[in-house]
Amino acid sequence: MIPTHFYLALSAILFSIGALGVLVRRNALVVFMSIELMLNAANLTMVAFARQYGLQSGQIFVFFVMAVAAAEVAVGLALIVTIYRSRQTIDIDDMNRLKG
Amino acid sequence: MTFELVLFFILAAIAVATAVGMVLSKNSVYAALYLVTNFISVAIFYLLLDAPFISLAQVTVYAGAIMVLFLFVIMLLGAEKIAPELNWRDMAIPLVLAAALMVEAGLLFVQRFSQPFTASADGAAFADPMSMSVTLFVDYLLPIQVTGVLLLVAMVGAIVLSKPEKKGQA
Amino acid sequence: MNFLFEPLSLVTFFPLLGVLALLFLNSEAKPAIRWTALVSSLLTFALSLWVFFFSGQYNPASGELQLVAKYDWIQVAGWNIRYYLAADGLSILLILLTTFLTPISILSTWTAVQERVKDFMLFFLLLEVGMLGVFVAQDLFLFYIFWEFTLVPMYFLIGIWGGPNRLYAAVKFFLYTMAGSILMLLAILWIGINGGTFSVPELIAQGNIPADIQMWLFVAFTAAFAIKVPMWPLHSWLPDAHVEAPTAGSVILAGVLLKMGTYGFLRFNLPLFPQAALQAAPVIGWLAVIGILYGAAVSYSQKDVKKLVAYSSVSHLGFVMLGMFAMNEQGITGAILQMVNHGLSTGALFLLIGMIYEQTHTREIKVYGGLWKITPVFGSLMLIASLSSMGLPGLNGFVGEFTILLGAFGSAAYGSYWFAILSAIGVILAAIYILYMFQKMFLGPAGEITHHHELKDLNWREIVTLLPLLVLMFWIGLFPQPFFDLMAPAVQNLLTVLK
Amino acid sequence: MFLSETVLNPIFSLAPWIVYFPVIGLLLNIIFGGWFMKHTWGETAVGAVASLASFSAFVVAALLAVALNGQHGEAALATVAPWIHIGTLHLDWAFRVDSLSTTMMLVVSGVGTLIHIYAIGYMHEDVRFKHDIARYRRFFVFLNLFIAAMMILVSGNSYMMLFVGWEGVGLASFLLIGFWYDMDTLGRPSWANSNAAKKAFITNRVGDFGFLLAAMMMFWKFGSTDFDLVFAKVAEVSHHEPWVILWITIFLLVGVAGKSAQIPLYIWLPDAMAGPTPVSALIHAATMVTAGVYLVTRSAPIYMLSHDAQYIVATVGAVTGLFAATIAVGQYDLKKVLAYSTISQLGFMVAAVGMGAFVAGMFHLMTHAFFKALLFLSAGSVILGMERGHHHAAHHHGGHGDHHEVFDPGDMRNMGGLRKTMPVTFWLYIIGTLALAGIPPFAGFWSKDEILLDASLHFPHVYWILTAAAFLTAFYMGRQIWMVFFGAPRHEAAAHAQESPLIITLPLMALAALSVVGGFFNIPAEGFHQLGHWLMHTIGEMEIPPFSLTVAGVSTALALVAIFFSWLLYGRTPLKTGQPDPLKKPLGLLFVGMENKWFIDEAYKFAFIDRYYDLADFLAQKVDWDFWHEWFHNSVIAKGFVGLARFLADPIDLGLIDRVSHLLSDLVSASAGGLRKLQTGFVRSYALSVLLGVVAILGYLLLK
Repeated sequence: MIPTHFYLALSAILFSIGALGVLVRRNALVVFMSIELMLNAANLTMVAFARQYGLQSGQIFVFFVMAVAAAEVAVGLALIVTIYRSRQTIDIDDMNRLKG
Repeated sequence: MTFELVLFFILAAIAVATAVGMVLSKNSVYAALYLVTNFISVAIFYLLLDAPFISLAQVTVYAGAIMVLFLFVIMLLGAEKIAPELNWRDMAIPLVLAAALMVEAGLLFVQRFSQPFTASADGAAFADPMSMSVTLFVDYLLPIQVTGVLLLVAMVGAIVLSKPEKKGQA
Repeated sequence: MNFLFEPLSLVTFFPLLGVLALLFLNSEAKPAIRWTALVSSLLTFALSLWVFFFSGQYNPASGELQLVAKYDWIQVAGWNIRYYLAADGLSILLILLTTFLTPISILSTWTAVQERVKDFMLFFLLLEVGMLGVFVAQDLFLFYIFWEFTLVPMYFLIGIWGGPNRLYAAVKFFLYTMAGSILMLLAILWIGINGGTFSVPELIAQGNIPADIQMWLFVAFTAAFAIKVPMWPLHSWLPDAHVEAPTAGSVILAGVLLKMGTYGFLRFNLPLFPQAALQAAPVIGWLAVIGILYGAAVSYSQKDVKKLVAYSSVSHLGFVMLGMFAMNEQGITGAILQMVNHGLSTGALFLLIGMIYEQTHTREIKVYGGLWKITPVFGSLMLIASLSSMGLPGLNGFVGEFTILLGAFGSAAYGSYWFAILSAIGVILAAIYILYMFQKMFLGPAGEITHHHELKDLNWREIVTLLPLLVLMFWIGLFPQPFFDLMAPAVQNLLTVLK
Repeated sequence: MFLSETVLNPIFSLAPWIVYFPVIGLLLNIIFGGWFMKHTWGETAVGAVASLASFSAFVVAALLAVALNGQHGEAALATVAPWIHIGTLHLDWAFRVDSLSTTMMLVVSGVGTLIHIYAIGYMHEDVRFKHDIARYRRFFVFLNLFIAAMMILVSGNSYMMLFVGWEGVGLASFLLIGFWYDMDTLGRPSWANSNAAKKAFITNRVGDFGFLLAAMMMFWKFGSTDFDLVFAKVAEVSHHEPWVILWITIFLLVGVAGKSAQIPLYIWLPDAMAGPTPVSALIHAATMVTAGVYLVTRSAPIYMLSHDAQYIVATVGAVTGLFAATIAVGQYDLKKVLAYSTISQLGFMVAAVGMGAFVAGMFHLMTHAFFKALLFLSAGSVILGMERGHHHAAHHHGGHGDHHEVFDPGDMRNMGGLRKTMPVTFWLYIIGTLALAGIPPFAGFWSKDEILLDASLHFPHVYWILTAAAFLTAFYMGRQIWMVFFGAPRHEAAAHAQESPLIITLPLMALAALSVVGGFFNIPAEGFHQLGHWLMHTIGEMEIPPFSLTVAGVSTALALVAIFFSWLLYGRTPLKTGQPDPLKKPLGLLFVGMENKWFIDEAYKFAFIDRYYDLADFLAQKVDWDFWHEWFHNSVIAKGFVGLARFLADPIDLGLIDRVSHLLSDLVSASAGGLRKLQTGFVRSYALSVLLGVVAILGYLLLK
C-alpha cells in the first residue's frame, strides 16, 4: 500500500503549481483552470485521509466540492464571457477598476 | 517497489508534468488539454485510494463536463492565445512563494501525518458506491437538496449573465 | 429536516413556495405573477383546510394543542428555545381566516396594483407566512420572531404602495408596534430564563410565576398586544395606517394583523398570568368600553370613508377585548368569533371601498351619494357588509356581539352590569355611523362624483372576490354552531387554567 | 302554557315553512326577477311570485291553526337547527306554534297577502310616477323579506329568536321607508326619505338596546331565553329578587317603545310614511308596529308579576294614545294623520296589554290590522287618484309648465269632493273610519270597548286618558272624511281624480269586510269570546270582565259627538282653498303645537342628535385628531424625539464626540492614503498577498 503522505506530498506539489498558475498567468481562463487544479489537489488530500481513517465523510465532502466547483465554473465562465463581451479582453490585468 | 508504487510514481510524474504544462502553455487550448490529463491521472489516484465513486465523478464532472465547458468558452471567445504573457522577471516572486508553499506543505504533511497506514481491514468496502449512495441520500439528504438548488441557481445565474444585453439596459 | 414536513410547518411555510416561484418570473409578466400568487395562496388555504378537517390528524373535539411539531432549536447557555408549532380551538379559526383572506386580498389587487407587482406579491406572501407563524407558534421566542417578522412586509406594503402620506404612516406603524414589542421581548426573556423553557404549554403547566411579578409581565405583554389590537387610547397609528395602506393591505391589516393582538391576549396573557389577568380585568374592561363608545362616536364624524371604517375597528375590537376579559365561556367564545367576524365584515368593507376608490380616486364621503341607483350590485353588497358590521341578527356580527355582551353581562371578573349596558349603547352608535355612511354614499340624490365619473358596477372578478365573504357572513350569522364547536373544548381548557 | 316535547301532529313540522316560503319568494325574485322584468308580463310575474310566497305562508299558518285547534291549543315546537350553543347558553332555531303565535301568523300573512296583491297595482303606477321602473322588483323582494322576518318574530320560541325577527323587520322597514331613497315624498331629489329611513332604524335600535339588555338579564337570571324555561322560573326569581322582574319589564318596555312607537321613541313612525303606501299599511300600521304588543302579551307571565311594571306600561300606552291623537288633529297630510292615529291606537293596545288585558290588546291588534290597513290602502288609492288627476290636468294644460309645479298629492288641503270622483274608495274609507272611530257594530268598537272596560275596572286614570283619546280619534277621522271626500275640490287634481283599478280595490274590499265583521271574533257575551279562549291556551286563564253597557254607551256617544263636532267645523262649511284650519282660531297656541307635533322632533334634534354630533365631532376632530394624533403624537412624541436628537446632535455630538471622531477619522484617512496604494486593482497582486499570507501561516505552524 502506498503511504498516505505520498499522496499528501503530491497534492502539495499540485496545489503549489496551481497557485503559481494563478499568480503568473494573465489569461483569465488559465487562471480559472489553475484554481480548478488547486481544488483537485485539495480533493486528493481528502480522499487520501478518507482512506487512512476509513471514513466516508472525506469522500462525501469531495463530492460536494465537485458540485460546488461545477456551479462555480458555470457562473465564472459566464462572467468571463460577459466581461469579454463588454471589454473585449480576458486579460485580468485589464480588469483593475477596483484600483484604490 | 510494488507494482502499486511504480504506478503511483508514474502517475505522479504525469500529474506534475501536466500541471506544469498547463501553467506554462501559451495556448489555452493546450492548457485545457493538459488539465484534462491531470484530472484523469488524479481519477486513477482515487481508484488507488479505494474511492471508485469519486473517481468516476472526477472523470465525468471534471474531466468531462467542466473541461468541455472550458473548451467551449475558449473556442467561443477565440481567446486561445494571449501574447506576450509570461516573462521570467515577473515570475520570480511567485515562483519563490510557490516553492515555499510546496516545501512548507510537504513538510507539514510529513511531519504531522506520517503515522503508519491504518486503513480498515475491509478495504474498499467502506466506500463502495452502494454504501456511498446510502450515506449521501440518507444522512446527507438536505445538503444534497441544497446542492441541487445551488446548481439550479448557478444555472439560472449563468443564463442570466450570458444573455445578450438588451438595449438601454446597463 | 423532519420539522419541515409537519402539517403545521407545511401550512405556515407553504406560501414560500409561491415566493420561490415568483422569483423566477419576469417582473413584467404581471398576469403570471398575479396568478402564481393567487394559486399559491389558494393552495395554502386548501392545505390548511385539509390539515384541519380532512387529514384526520386534528381532532376538533379535543381542547389540547394538536398537530404538534416540537424540535429543539437553540439550546445555548441554558436557553431552551424550541421550534414548537401547534394549534387548538383558540387559533384554528384565525389560521383559517388568514389563509382565507389572503387569496381574497390578492384577488382584490388584480387591477388596483400595477406597479412593482412582483414585489407586492412577494411581500404579501411573506406577510402570510409571518401571520400564520404567529398563530401556530407555541414557543415564546419563535412567536416573537414571527410577530416582528410581520412588521417588515407590512411596512413595505404601506410604504411603497400606499397613499400620498404613506411614509409617515408606515414609519408610525412600524415604530408604534415596535415600541410595544420591546417590552414584550424583555418579558419573554424573563419568563424564558426563569422558567427554564420558552414553550408556552410548559410554562402554563408550571404556573408558578409569583403574583406581583405576574402583573409586571402582564403589563409588558399588554403593551405589545394593546397597541396591535389597538386598544383605546393606543389607536393613533391605526387610522393613518388604514388610510394610507393599499386596499389589500387594509384588508389584511384589519382582518388579520389586528387579531394578532387579541390572539396574543388570549394565548399568552390569560393563561400565563391568570391572577394578574383577573386583577386587570376591570381595567381592561373599562378601556374596552371606552374604546367601543369612543370608536363609534369618532367614526360618525369622519369625512373619509376609510377612516370611518378604521375607527369602527377600534369599536369592534373593543368588543373583542370586552368579551375576552369577561373570562367566561360566552365572552371568550364570542370574542374569538368576533375576531373572525371583524375580519370578514371590515375586510369586505375595505374591499368595497377599494373597488369604488379605484374608479373615483377619492374617499371623501360627501362627494358620493345615490350610488345604489347607479351601481345596484355594489350597493346591495355594501348594504350586506354594513349590516354585518353593525350586528344585524342573521348576519355574523350579531352572533359575536351578542355572545360577548352576554358574557360581559354575567361576568364575575367584571362584577358589574355597567360594562355590558354601556357597551350595548355601542350597538346603537354602530347603527348611527354605519347608516350614516351607507346613506351618504348610497342613498339620497346622485352625488357630485357622478357628474365627473361614469361609474361602473362591480365586475365578475370583484363579485367573486366578495362572494366568499358574504357566504361566510350568512353562514356564521345563521348557523354558527360548527364554529363554536371548534373552539369550545379549547375555551373550556383555558377557563380551567384561569380558575 | 304546555309544550309538547314531541311534535304530535306532523303538520307542525311545516312550521318553518312560514319563513321558508317568503324567503324562497325573495330569492326567486332576486335571481329571476331581472329576467322577468325584461318582459311585458314581468311586473305581474314578480308581484305574483311575491304574493304567492306570502299566500303560501298564510296557508301554512292556517293549517297550523287548524292542527293546533285539533289538539286543544296545546303548543307545539318545531326545532330546525341549533343556533348558538355555548356552555349553558342554548339557542335554537325553533318555531313555536301556539294560539298566540298562530294568531299573529294569520294576521301577518293574511293582511300581508292582501297588501302584496294591492301593491302589484299600486307599485305599477308608483314606479311610473317616479320614473324608475327597475325598482319595481326590489319592492317585492323587500316586502317578502319583511314577511319572513315578521314570521320569525312571531313564531320564535325564545326571546333571542324573536329578536332576530325584531331586528329583521327593522331592516325591512328601513329598506322600505327608504325605498325612494333619492327623493322626498313629493318626488324631488332630496335626502328626506333616506333620512326618514335612517331615523327609523336608529330609533328602533334604541329600542333593541333595551330588548337586548332584557334578554341578557333573563339569561343570567333564568338560565335561558326560551319562553317556557323563562316563565317556569319567573315566580321563583320574583320571590327572591323582585327588582330583576321590574328591570326586565322596563328594558322590554324600551324595546316596545321603539318598535311600537310609544313615547318617547314614537318619532320615527310619522316620518316612516315616506315609504310607499302599501308599506305604511303593512309595516307601519298592521303588523310590524304591533310587535311590541305581541311582545308584552308573550311576556304576560313576567308582567303579571309586577304591578309597578303594569302601571308603567299602561300609563305609557295611554299617554301615547292621547298625545298622538292630539297631533293627528293638527295634521294636513292624509298619511300623517293616519300615522299619528296608528301611534295612538298602538297606545291603546300597549295600555291594554300593560293592564293585563292581553286578550283585549291582541283583539285590538287584530281589528286594527284590518281597518288601519284598509284606511292606509284607501289613502294610497286616494293619493294615486290625485296623481292621476294631476297628470290628467297637466296633460290638458300641456306646455304651461305647471307639470313641474310642486304638487303634494297627499295634502288634504288639495283634496275635497273626492266622494264623486272616487266612489268606491270613498265607501271603503267610510267603513275604515267607522271601525276606527269605534262605532258599533264595526270591528274597532268591540276591541276598543274591551280595552276601555278593562281600564275602567283596574286603572281608572288610564280609562280617562283613553276615553279622551277615543274622542279625539273620532274627531280627526271625521275631519279627514269631510276634508277629503266632501265639499268642493280645492285643486285641479282633486277635480280630475280617477278611481283606482280593481287590483287595488279588491284587496280593499276584503279588508273592508274584515273590518265590518272582525269584531265578531270576540263578542263579549257568554259562550263566545272565541279569541279570548283561543289565546288563553297560551297566556293562561284570564278573567273576562262582563260586558258593560255604560262603558260601551259612553264611548259610542262620545264618538258620535266627536263626529258631529267635526261636521260642525269641517262639514257644514267646507274648507276653501288657502283657508286656515277653522280650529286654529279657537285653540290658538294649542293648535300650533298640534300642527307642529309639539315640536318634539326639534326638541330631540336639539337635545340629542345635535349634541351627539357635536360630541362626536369634538371627539374626532379635537380630541382624537388635534390633541391625540397631531399634538401628542406628532408634536410631543415625534417632535420631542427630534428635539432630543438635535440636542444630542448639536452640543454633544458635534461639540464633543465629533471632535474626537474627526481626530480619529483624520488619522484613519491619513493611514488609508498610504494603504490605498496597496489597492492596485490587479487580481494577481491580491492573489499574491493571499499566498504570502498562506505561506506565512504555514511557516508559523511548522515552527510552532
